[in-house]
Amino acid sequence: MLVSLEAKLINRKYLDSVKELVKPHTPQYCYQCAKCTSACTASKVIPEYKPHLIVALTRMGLIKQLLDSGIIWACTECWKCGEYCPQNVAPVEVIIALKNLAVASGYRPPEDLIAMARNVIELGRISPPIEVLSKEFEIYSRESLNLPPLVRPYAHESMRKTLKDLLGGL
Amino acid sequence: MVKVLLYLGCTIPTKQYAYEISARNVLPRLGVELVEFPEAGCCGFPLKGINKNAWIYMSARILSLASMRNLPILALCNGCDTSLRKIKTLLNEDESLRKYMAKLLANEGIELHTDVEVYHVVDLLHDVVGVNKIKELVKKPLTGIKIASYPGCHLLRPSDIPRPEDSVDPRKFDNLLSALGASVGYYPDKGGCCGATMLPYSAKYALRVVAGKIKNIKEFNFDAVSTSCPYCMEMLDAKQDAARSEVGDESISIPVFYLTQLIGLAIGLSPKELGLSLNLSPVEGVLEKLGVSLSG
Amino acid sequence: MGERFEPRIVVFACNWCSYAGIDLAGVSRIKYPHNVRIVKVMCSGRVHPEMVLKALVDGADGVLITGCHPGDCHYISGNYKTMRRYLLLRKLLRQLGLEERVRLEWISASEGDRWAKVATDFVEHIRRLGPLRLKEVMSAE
Amino acid sequence: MGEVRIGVYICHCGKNIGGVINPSRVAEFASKLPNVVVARDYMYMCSSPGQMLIEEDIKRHNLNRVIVAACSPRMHEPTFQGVLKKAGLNPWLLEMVNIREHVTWVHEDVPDKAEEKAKELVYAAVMRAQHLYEITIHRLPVVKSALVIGGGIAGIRAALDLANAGIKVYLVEKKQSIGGKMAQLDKTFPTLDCSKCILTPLMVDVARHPNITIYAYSEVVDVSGSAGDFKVKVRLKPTYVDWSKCTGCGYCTERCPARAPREFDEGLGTRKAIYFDFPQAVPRRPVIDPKYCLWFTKGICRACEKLCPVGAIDFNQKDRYIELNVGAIIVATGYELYDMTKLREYGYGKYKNVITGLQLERLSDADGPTKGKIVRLSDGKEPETVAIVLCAGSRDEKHVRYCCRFGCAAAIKHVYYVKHSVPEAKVFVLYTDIRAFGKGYEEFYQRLRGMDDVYFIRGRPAEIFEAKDGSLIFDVFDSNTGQLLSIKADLVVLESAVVPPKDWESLRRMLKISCDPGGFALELHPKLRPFETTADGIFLAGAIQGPKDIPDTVAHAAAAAAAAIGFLSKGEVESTPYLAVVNEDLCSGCGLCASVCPFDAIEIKEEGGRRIAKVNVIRCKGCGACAATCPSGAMQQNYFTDTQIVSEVSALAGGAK
Repeated sequence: MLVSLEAKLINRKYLDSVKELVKPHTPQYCYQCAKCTSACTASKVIPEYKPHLIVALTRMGLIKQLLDSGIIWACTECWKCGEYCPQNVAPVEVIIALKNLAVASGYRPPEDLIAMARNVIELGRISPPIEVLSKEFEIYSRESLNLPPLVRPYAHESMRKTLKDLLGGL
Repeated sequence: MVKVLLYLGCTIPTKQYAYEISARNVLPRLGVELVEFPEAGCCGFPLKGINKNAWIYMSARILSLASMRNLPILALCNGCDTSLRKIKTLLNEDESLRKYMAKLLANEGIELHTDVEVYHVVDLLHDVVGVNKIKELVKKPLTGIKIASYPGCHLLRPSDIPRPEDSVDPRKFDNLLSALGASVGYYPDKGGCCGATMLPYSAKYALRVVAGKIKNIKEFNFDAVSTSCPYCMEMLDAKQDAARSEVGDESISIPVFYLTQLIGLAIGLSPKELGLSLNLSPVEGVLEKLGVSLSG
Repeated sequence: MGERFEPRIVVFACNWCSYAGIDLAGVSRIKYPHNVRIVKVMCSGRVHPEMVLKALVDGADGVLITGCHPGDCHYISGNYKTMRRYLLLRKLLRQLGLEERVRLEWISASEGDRWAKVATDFVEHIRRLGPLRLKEVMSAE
Repeated sequence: MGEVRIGVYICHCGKNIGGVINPSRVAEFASKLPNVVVARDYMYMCSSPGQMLIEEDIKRHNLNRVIVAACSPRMHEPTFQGVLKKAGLNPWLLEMVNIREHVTWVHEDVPDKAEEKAKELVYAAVMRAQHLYEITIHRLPVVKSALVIGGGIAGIRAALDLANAGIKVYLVEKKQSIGGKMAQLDKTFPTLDCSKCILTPLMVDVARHPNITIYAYSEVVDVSGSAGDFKVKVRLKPTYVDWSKCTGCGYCTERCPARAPREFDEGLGTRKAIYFDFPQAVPRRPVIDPKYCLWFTKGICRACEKLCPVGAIDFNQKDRYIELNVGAIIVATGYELYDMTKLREYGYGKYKNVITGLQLERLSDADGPTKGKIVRLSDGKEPETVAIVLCAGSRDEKHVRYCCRFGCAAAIKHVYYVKHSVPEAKVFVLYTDIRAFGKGYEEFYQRLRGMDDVYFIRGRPAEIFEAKDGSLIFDVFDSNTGQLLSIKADLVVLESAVVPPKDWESLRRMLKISCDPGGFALELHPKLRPFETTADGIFLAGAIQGPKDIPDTVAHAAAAAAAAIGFLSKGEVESTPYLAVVNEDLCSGCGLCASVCPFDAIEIKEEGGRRIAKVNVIRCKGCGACAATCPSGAMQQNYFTDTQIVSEVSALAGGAK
């Protein structure tokens, strides 16, 4: 498919907000050696996931098609790309910025992540304490294991408010 | 004796109980006094994809709460450790970010402070408690068991902030295992990733990551794996069966222990004191070699 | 709101390192505030304390002396002399309450980016201090 | 000089200046300043019509000061000084104003402020120009000899060129033999001639040349004096062999029982404790390595002493020092490989079968540790698969920022080595860009990529791991095919980044020349004067100015030699225009000036019953430290008098009226 580099595709606003979010890393310095993809955990199991391509699309301003695909959520945040990038571009930082941008522009992150975020807002943790099964199918809980009960975080009410503001209308 | 705030994070106190149990029973015996830190919630690590500032805010909160207690933080989870150290660095380097966070926290009566020491179990035991001290306490050495240390990504990277382990050549974890009498060794990609963060995107692919890891370790003839991260444990241990079926390879089977569990076994604690019945991987063989049984 | 205060800053730059470094900022198109005015000398060791005082008296809000990094002086030890002279000058400036107005910085021929940072920082620093107006004070007396 | 008559010229420099500020308005402003007779602007002042314009103005308006506001004086000051000279004016009546590098190139976002700044700079120049005066240049004779530091191909070529031009040359080499890195290479790209076959005849020429004296196993420890008259102290390290007696028969090196790692083989092979660097060594005189010699380590043996037919062994030798007097110095100290253990993700130093390109040269060389067989270092087996990694540490913000300039061509050559030694081997070349820029390089690249089982993969491995059998496994994303490839290789060759030699920094400080951000010697101009330095009489040859391949090194060295020959054959050197000058009426003879002079250029002399400072125009380099120290203002510096500087400072501090 031919991609036309029209003004609406090269969306400077997107690019500028990514640049702002990833400072002091500079995605424009990328020279496509793809060392990031050679290192990438996700690339080894998801062939279409390529950090160097994400950086290339980002610096071209072709961010919309990237966000539409949802591929950015496959990143395991293992930070290998950031560690080895010869130009200090740190693709992982670019990808985190893109995720933020996606959410801010109305894209929906994976449902499990939304659930975690809601729990953090409401309970202060990504999940309530759950009951677990041992190998012998015995059920254990914090109580039965004699672990102290969990309490809400300090100043939970105000934290809840701040977090809701930051995380938007999830 | 070193006194620290026991910072549990999210996964450990809601799901990975074995880590909490073993840490609570083992660490005091090594001279680490654990002080409860119940008012600390999530470090924000899972939120950074949605909003980076939410992540920074949550960690800034923990750092500030800890500095009110005037004690160092002990993070059990790799994710928490990375968050706290990374955000500490960010806030110390970026004046405007610091001002912004200070304002958010001031709304809820918290004064922003970042001058607090952060430890993870691995560097606390290796650098503060010391390998020799641990060696002295060993009653049942893990002789003859070859254990693969699995430090996990966020013990090592990003290396531009202070990390518990060396990013390319992690040694501390192995030094601790050696102190227990176990044999250790090289295997490719020791600093590799368990794939846990990929779970919300795709469980299928995340399971393939962990299957690959276990295959790798088995090729180098290890008897067991040890980790110090609840996410890695969740992937390597709890999801081991699922990973095996996902790739259809029966050889994917290996016992997985928390570092704290292995230390506990070596200093003579019972499986119950270490929550060992909660490990879902086949740990029985190793326990048998050590002459302990799950029920005992 | 009045207009933003635009400080007037005189910079002494040695020919071999600092002047070349400042040129490099130009060649690399690295932007920095326009407030700096460069006076070229062959070596920072040529800068007499009286020249610094003269700049302040005649209307400069700040003075920056720049030279080669220690050990790199084209004339072997000129920058060490500058450093010693600068320390003495600071003592005098302290008594006059002017020590914040004068700085000594090392800029090598390859540090165009560092020069831009030094210039930006110093202009901001002087801007925070506000105008000096020594000239007005002196002429009023 | 009577009435001051100033001409002011504002250059547009095309759009470089004219695109940001309005030069006509600046000229208009200048025309109203004190003693300005004429003020003009022009598109390119440095062009010949531009120069002519000034020259004609000088004559027509009887100008005796000229101000040119244009680019940096570091660029065109000599050009415009030439114009003054041509028009019969002393060149030091010129004043340049830098409105390009210091104004329009850095303030283009605020054009109004830029123009205001340009005007103020011109104003300050006019105020300063009132106090300019004619400066006399003194001329001094030069010593017609040269020192070449470093005996690699650059030093060899420079030394031969100088010597052939009739100049006495001293060649100082820190190792036992001259030859440098080129001697370690098996073959050279793109022609694949045997490296030593083309190098050793030149080494022999150097040894035989009546105008060249080699000081091998020696190092420069002090440099004083100045262009045309340097005094250089050289340390001759103890070789424990009296080279004047030694005939180079080599019997000692054959019979010595002690072995040491062979530096020439990059640590792979071994040599004796008494050794030549390599068989064709020049000079053919061995040295004893006291770190491994049994006499020095255990107090036994002395076999060499007993066996030497001419009694040349001398265990009591100490450091010896000689002093050389030369007119010019050529720096040809070459490069070193970046320490590959720092690129930790590739495991060099940890995995036996990860080697550097230079180590592969040694494996491929018939004189190397494997007699020319390429093998795995872990078990000596022939490799079935070899991976060559380019840009190992180069173009990397965490390691070396710049390109090594020969890794690509070397890698292509290394493909040839492997295929030549093990024809059935598979070779993977992992590149980011193939920069085959030199003459014949692209053709060479084409030839090699046409070979069977040679795979050029556009990608860079991130982490290399060791498999159980000692081979290496890694993943690399190939952007040509869009595939992530998993590769298992028996041998990994790293084409390492290139850095200046470790001991270069101290020599650089002795020579008082600047360095670039990579630490290499800074040339006078990157394009126009790449083999000269800011220090007169000191020239650069080869990779010490920046990484170079052999053809470029040789061209650079020959150019440096030509520049040095030009400098030496002029027969005289000019004093600096920025001389210290004494107003003898004011001088009290206190001697403070002499105490701060770094060049011993000032003496306090008795004259007419009082003490007066006297400046030696040969030694004075024009730093002005004395002028800044003089308590009475008697000591001044040409072109930078107190009055000149203060009038400029005062004008800049007060702003244009």
